[in-house]
Amino acid sequence: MDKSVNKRADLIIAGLGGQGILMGGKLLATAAMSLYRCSLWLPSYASRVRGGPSECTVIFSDDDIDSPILSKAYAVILVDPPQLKLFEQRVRPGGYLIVESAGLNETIERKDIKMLSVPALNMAIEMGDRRASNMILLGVYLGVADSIPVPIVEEELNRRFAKKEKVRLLNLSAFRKGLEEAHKLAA
Amino acid sequence: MDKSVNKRADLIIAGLGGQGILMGGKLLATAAMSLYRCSLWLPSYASRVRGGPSECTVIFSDDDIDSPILSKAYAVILVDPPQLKLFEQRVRPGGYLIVESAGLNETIERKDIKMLSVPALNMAIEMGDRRASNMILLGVYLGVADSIPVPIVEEELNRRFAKKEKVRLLNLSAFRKGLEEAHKLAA
Amino acid sequence: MAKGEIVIDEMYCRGCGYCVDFCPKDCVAIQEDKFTPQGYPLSSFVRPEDCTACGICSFMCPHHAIEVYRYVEE
Amino acid sequence: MAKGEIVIDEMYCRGCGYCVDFCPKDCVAIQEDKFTPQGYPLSSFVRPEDCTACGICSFMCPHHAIEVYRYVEE
Amino acid sequence: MKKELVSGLPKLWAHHPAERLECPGCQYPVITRIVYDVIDELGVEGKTILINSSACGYGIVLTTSMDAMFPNHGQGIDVATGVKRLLPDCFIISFGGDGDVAAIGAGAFVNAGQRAEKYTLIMVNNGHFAMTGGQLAPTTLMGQVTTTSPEGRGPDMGYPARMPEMIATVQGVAYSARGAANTPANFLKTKKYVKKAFQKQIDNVGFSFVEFLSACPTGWHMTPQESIKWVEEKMIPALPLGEFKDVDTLD
Amino acid sequence: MKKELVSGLPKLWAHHPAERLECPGCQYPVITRIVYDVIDELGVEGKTILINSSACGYGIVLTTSMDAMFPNHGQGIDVATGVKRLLPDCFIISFGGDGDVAAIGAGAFVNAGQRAEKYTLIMVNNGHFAMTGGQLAPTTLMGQVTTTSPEGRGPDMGYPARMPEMIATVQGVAYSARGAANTPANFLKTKKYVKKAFQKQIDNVGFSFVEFLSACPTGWHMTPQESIKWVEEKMIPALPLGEFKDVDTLD
Amino acid sequence: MGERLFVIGNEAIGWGALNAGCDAYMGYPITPQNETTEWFAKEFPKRGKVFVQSQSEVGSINIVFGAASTGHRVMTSTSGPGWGLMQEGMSHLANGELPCVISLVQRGGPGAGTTRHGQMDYLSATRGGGQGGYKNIVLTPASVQETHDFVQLAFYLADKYLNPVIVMTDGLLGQMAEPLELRNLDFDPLPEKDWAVRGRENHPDGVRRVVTAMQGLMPTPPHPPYTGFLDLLKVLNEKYETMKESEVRYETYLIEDADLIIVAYGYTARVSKESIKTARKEGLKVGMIRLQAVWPFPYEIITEMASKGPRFLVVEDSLGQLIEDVRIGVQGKTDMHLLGALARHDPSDGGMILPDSVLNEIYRLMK
Amino acid sequence: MGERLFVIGNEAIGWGALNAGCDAYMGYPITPQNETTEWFAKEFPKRGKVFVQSQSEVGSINIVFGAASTGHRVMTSTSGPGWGLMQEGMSHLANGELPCVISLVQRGGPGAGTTRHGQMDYLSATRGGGQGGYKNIVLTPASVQETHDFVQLAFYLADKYLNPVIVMTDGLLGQMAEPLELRNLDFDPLPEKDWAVRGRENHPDGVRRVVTAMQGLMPTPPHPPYTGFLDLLKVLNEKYETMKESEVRYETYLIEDADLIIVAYGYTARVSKESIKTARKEGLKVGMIRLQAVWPFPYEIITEMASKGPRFLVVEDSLGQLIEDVRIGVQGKTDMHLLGALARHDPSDGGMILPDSVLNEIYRLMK
Ligand SMILES: Cc1ncc(C[n+]2csc(CCOP(=O)(O)OP(=O)(O)O)c2C)c(N)n1
Ligand SMILES: Cc1ncc(C[n+]2csc(CCOP(=O)(O)OP(=O)(O)O)c2C)c(N)n1
Ligand code: SF4
Ligand code: SF4
Ligand code: SF4
Ligand code: SF4
Ligand code: SF4
Ligand code: SF4
Ligand SMILES: [Mg+2]
Ligand SMILES: [Mg+2]
Repeated sequence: MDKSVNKRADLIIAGLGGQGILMGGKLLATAAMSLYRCSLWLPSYASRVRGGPSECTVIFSDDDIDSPILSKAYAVILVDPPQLKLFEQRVRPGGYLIVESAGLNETIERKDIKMLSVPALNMAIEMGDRRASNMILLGVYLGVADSIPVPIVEEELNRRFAKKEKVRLLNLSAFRKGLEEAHKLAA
Repeated sequence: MDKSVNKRADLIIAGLGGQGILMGGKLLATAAMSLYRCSLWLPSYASRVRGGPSECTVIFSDDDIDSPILSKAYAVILVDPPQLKLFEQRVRPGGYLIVESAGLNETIERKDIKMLSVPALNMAIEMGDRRASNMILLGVYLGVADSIPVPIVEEELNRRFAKKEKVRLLNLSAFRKGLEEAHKLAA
Repeated sequence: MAKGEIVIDEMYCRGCGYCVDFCPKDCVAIQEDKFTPQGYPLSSFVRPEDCTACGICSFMCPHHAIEVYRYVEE
Repeated sequence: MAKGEIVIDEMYCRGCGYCVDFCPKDCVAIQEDKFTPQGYPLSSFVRPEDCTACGICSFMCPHHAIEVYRYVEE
Repeated sequence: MKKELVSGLPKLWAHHPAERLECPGCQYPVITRIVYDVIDELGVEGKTILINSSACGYGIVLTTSMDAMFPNHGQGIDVATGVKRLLPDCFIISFGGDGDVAAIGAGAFVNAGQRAEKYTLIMVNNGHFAMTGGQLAPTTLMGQVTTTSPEGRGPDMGYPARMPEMIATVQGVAYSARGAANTPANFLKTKKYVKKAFQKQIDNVGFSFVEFLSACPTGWHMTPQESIKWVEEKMIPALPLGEFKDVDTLD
Repeated sequence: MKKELVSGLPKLWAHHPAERLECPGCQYPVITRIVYDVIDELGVEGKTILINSSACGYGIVLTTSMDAMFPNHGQGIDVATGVKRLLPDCFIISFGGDGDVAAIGAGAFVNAGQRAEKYTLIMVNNGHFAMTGGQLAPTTLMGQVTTTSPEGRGPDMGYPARMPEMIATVQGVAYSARGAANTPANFLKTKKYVKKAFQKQIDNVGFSFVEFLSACPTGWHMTPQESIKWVEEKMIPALPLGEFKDVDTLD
Repeated sequence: MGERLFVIGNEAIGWGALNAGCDAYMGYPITPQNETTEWFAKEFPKRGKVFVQSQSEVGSINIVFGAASTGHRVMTSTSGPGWGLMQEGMSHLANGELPCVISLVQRGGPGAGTTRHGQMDYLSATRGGGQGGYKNIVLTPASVQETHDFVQLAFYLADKYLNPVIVMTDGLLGQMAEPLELRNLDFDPLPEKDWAVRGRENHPDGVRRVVTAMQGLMPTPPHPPYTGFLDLLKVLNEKYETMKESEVRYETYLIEDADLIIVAYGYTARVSKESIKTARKEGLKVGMIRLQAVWPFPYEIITEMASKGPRFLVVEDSLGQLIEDVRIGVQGKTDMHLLGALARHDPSDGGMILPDSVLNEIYRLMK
Repeated sequence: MGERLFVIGNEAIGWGALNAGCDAYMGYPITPQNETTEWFAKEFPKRGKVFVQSQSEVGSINIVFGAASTGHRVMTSTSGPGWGLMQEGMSHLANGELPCVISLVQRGGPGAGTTRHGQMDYLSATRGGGQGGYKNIVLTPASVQETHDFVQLAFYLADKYLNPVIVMTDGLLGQMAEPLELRNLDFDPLPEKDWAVRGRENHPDGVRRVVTAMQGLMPTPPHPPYTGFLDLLKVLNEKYETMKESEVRYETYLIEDADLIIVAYGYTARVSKESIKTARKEGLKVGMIRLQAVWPFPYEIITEMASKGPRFLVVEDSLGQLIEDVRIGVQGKTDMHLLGALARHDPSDGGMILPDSVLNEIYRLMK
């Protein structure tokens, strides 16, 4: 989804509380601010369940963003594979469903969307910290959606973790791994 | 105001808090219960002023009593003479304004109502207790209005003060003094 | 000999009798036949000769009806 | 000699480690490579021989994951 | 011979005789006198704001020439917090009734103490809800007849609240005492308590609190004399006078 | 060799693993275990009604097989009064959080004590408002960082509430204590406190109250081990364990 | 015919509750309803019933929550500021579907306002003044007898719908004495309160009961085992719709031929009726719709009459609250006028809307 | 252009208050508005401003009463049950004519309901949920920027009218992040707060000031020296009428040629706009009136449009509250429909009204 064409990008990141979902979305939305006139991040989590379902919506656009809620998005990043069937329905035709492959033992039925299964957890564990998997998935998303130029995202990432050098480096390389992975998958 | 003719009687008793106004009215209204289909007593007092203006409305009727509030009544008993001008307006044409004479130094302008000035306070002091003055005025009212047969009122009076013999006797004789006074005044 | 005197304001006095109760010198009394304009019994300074101007009647008076004066040599 | 034994329910254990901390006989340990189905580290009964069946690990376990049994002579 | 005024109308009392509504023998104006005199002695009149949410004490709002507030029943404590936080240099006195402080305002009371709010609360304890017609208050004595304890307060209605004792256990409280004016001596002692409480505020130490046992002849259906006797013989034994806390620092 | 169960799932615990939501190392279920075990020992399960208005303690409603209520934050005390007054033969335990009891419910708390309500209140003190994201509570320790005391609690925010000490001054209170489960010994001591408190209710003496210092690793951003240490090294010195009142009659 | 007493409206509330089999009252004093609290303090303990003087109205309503959860008939009463304090709890009662009765004796507002009468809590009482959009039936008697009767009706409706019911009078009706015939009204039988907490051993099925203020955790009859918040909303919505259909209550007086229809409730309805009688004697065709319940509101009769042409006059002792509902009913089909609190006869808080004022307004509009 | 931040709505409330010169915040935590309380805890003390964490929402609103009496700009924020608890105090603030701002982040109700979004406090907020019939302006922003701007506006209006002003959002708008431009809005100059208590020595005229919650004892400008309760009512009534005339706020979107007009505010207005755009692309003539204030309510534009014939669709996340106002405006002149909380997409409390649902309703009504 090239900005110059559509002037709007949107995605949903979904999973369980504690998987870094809200943070990942907010990072993208903040990065988008310098590029798009409008940017929006909407978290949603089951309030009474720790570690329960959690998702966030990210939209950036040069037009006004009307509904903060998406029935469907161009891309869905799903960190919790058991919810596959649910989120298969939330992708717009032609869009992407980016799924963590660890624990994924189904596949989608729709033909009008692309599913990318990413072994992000394994990759993160290899990198030394399972918590980096969300950044890998974010990288995959940007790799296929191209909605924000990579340097801008990296800049925001550096800004956000400026005070925690180790975390910054980890996340940065995870993000880049994700981008690479995207290019592999796209190929 | 003969019951058989009008089937309704009403009066306002007005004065200051502590002058036995509310009690006097309630006594009449209760007595009226056995005779009239409907009976109503409505107190009204300035809530934030001890000893401030106080009044009550008493209505008895064989018809429904609609408004519990009277713009004007057939009779007004005024225990606090300085309020004369105010209450002159609250008497219906042909009705009575029964006023305590101690402290009364005005008279009314209206010709269509009768004012009865009663030295109830002095009479009561003579009887040994200034607090009996309200019963005297009540007696005067009943003497001129004849809205409830005297025995019925006396019965209620006896009932109400059944446990305080001295007070009962005092009030009873004050009430009778008032009746006498009414006949004198009427004559 | 009186060391001072008190003035009772009949506009304020409500006849509670505290001044009578608390005056250590019994200088104040409620007189049955005196009333304030509002009809309350009115207290009176009945034995001025013993007053020590101690102020008690004044500060114990809930209705601030009493002024106490001390005589001072000139 | 073991006076009893404990059973850790992996459905309930949340890996807090209190059983490890409070067992007076060091019979329990969290093993780095064991996880509950929910992904929490799982504690294990590692030195059964010293267990006195005192019950501490069980009642200090917030998640009620441990059952303690005492051996009784028949 | 020259005459010198020893005592009279409190200096800070504004003349509104028409609106002085307390019943004959009511001791509300006695604690008012104490407070006004101490404010005067401390010279803080110009920066004082009086807050009154005690029902029968609304006369305070009418008779003072100082800035004043009359919030609803139960709210004088929180309202005082709001005023003092915004005007830390002002001198804030909040008056509450016993119903006010021990019943509806008890949560505000405890928490003002816990937050160490820097003002003074005076609770006028007349042992019941006077303004609304004499109902039971948490402070009502055992056996005392009120309109909601027509047979007298029994143990099924609990026991009299002892607010100064209770609040003394709270760390944010700098001063806590109970006074009365059943005798001239107790009047003077209470005045000392009030002055100390005010000084804690001036020194910015913490929350300060004085309970005042106040005769209510009308509500108690007594003569003024009987009511003073009741304070002496019934209230004081159950609610002893004295200071329960007096510290110069809260740590 | 035969095996005999020494300790396991509390008998009165209903199996709802999917809904057991406390964080790893949270001590809420520890006080629940104590309460359930004592109810079991006293044999009053069938007439018990559990009321929980402590936020992170809503698990209690989900995990008990006894009658239960979950009123809103701050209301578990008054609600317990209503239940007990109508069902005097039932056995009523009300759980509150520290925010619940010491902040929003403080007025209800003091007045339940003043009215000598005949039930037991357990306050689970984790030093902050856990459920809403870790804000300052009246119980928060000096210097403790919360989301509304980001620089740590300073004296301008008052001082930690000491509820058992405070309520012990109230005549209608039969029992008041503070326990913890930072060690097995303290666990057992707390269990004794809870049992005594329940006995006061059974004997119809008066209001009974136990505070429980409860580790909250998630809210405190600590490992479970660090949280137990915090209870030991920070909470207990400021809020000493022990009994503050224990009487068999209120007069 | 039952015993006949001469009592004030605030006492009639107590007698009505007694005759409804009310088990417990919890309340906090506030003028002008103190006689109600005092009545219960005097009459309930000696009958072995529960009286609790709470520490505040927040206390009252939460104690009611607890007491109502046990399945007993319970009530509280209040006025003005106390009513304000009860709003949170009212909403919890609605959420928990707990039957109870609240008697609201209106005084003048806003704020502490006055301790005298007023009709200024209409919108708060009918619109769910607290959070979250609940509904409750609001009965509005206009006499001492009706007060007594409506309290009984209120208990019945509360149990029928598992919902709080308000009996709304005002300081004037509360302080006014009239003869009261003590009588037990007949209502349809009600189901057992199987949902109430009582201790598990007291449930025939041995299954626990749960009452919450949050949402349907109650897997007990008649509460469905909600699977989520939306289920609760559906259940409540359905209940509210049933109440709207079934519990409309009003009385008409000479509206058939009327050129002017007065809409009023409580004391102003009585005042208005007197004025209508006077006006009718002079040939002025005035009628009245007297509301006996203000929620649910009888929009239909208003709309029906409005389309026939007569003008409407709302008489209420407020700055205009009931008129909002009349406006909804009238649908702009005819003229609407308000005779409100600004028409009081006296600047003090003793001011009332007098029959003369209503009559003059009738003249103004019709002559 | 001011600094640009990416913040959630609950934080924008804080920034708006800061830019309005707010001096003090007092509040009690409650989801979903905790970020507001936390923002003030973090940002105010370090700027020398006052932050008080109260012991409850009753505490919050009464501390606001005290703080507002000093003439400073003060605010609180809350949600659901906390809003219920504030009702008594809201009425006192109105009585005392004390300016202040309350931010109300709506959640689902009734009772404790859910900690998520909802639009279920509409009637409570617009009808004076507490006792005695007061009124307050209720601003309803629909974006992070508008939230910030409306908080500033709210402070201005509060001071202008000496009245509490509510800024009403919901859990969704509160949790949502958007870019925020920090900017100071320009408003007309306001008079000195000569009426505030400050200690007598701080008043130029040396005359004391008095603030009450009962009635006009305040012989200080601009408060008239009321001679009685009726005077207070007159003053308030006049003020409320002025607000009704002057403070109506709404935005129209493609209503001129519309066959269907949606009425909505807050998040559902944004959702609806998206659906309208989609529908328009398909040639369906749908428009919208987006309410920026819900009290006073723009009855006139509704009535005007209704008489032209288009049908109305109210989209609100409740069982039907805003629709009452629309009904008053529509006057039965045209069809009216509700797409309410029962149309949420999910049975959990995460359920929302989605653009698709609105679109389907548009189709249903127009196709
Ligand atoms: C919220 C609320 N509840 C009740 C009242 C009614 N009310 C006014 S004063 C009062 C009690 C007064 O008792 P106390 O505080 O002891 O003061 P006293 O009249 O005895 O001086 C009550 C219950 C009110 N004004 N507001
Ligand atoms: C009237 C009201 N105000 C605020 C809230 C929000 N709230 C829910 S739980 C809670 C505090 C919880 O703290 P605590 O009582 O200590 O329990 P914990 O979560 O720490 O166990 C608050 C403020 C509410 N539900 N109702
Ligand atoms: S104490 Fe005061 S009011 Fe009482 S009698 Fe003496 S002078 Fe009068
Ligand atoms: S000043 Fe002292 S001695 Fe003199 S009258 Fe008063 S109380 Fe008595
Ligand atoms: S205490 Fe319980 S939950 Fe914690 S590690 Fe041990 S068994 Fe697991
Ligand atoms: S029962 Fe005692 S000894 Fe055995 S494992 Fe548990 S704590 Fe250790
Ligand atoms: S009722 Fe009691 S407290 Fe109130 S003014 Fe009269 S004596 Fe004083
Ligand atoms: S947040 Fe704290 S109190 Fe709440 S469940 Fe987690 S650990 Fe327990
Ligand atoms: Mg009192
Ligand atoms: Mg807590």
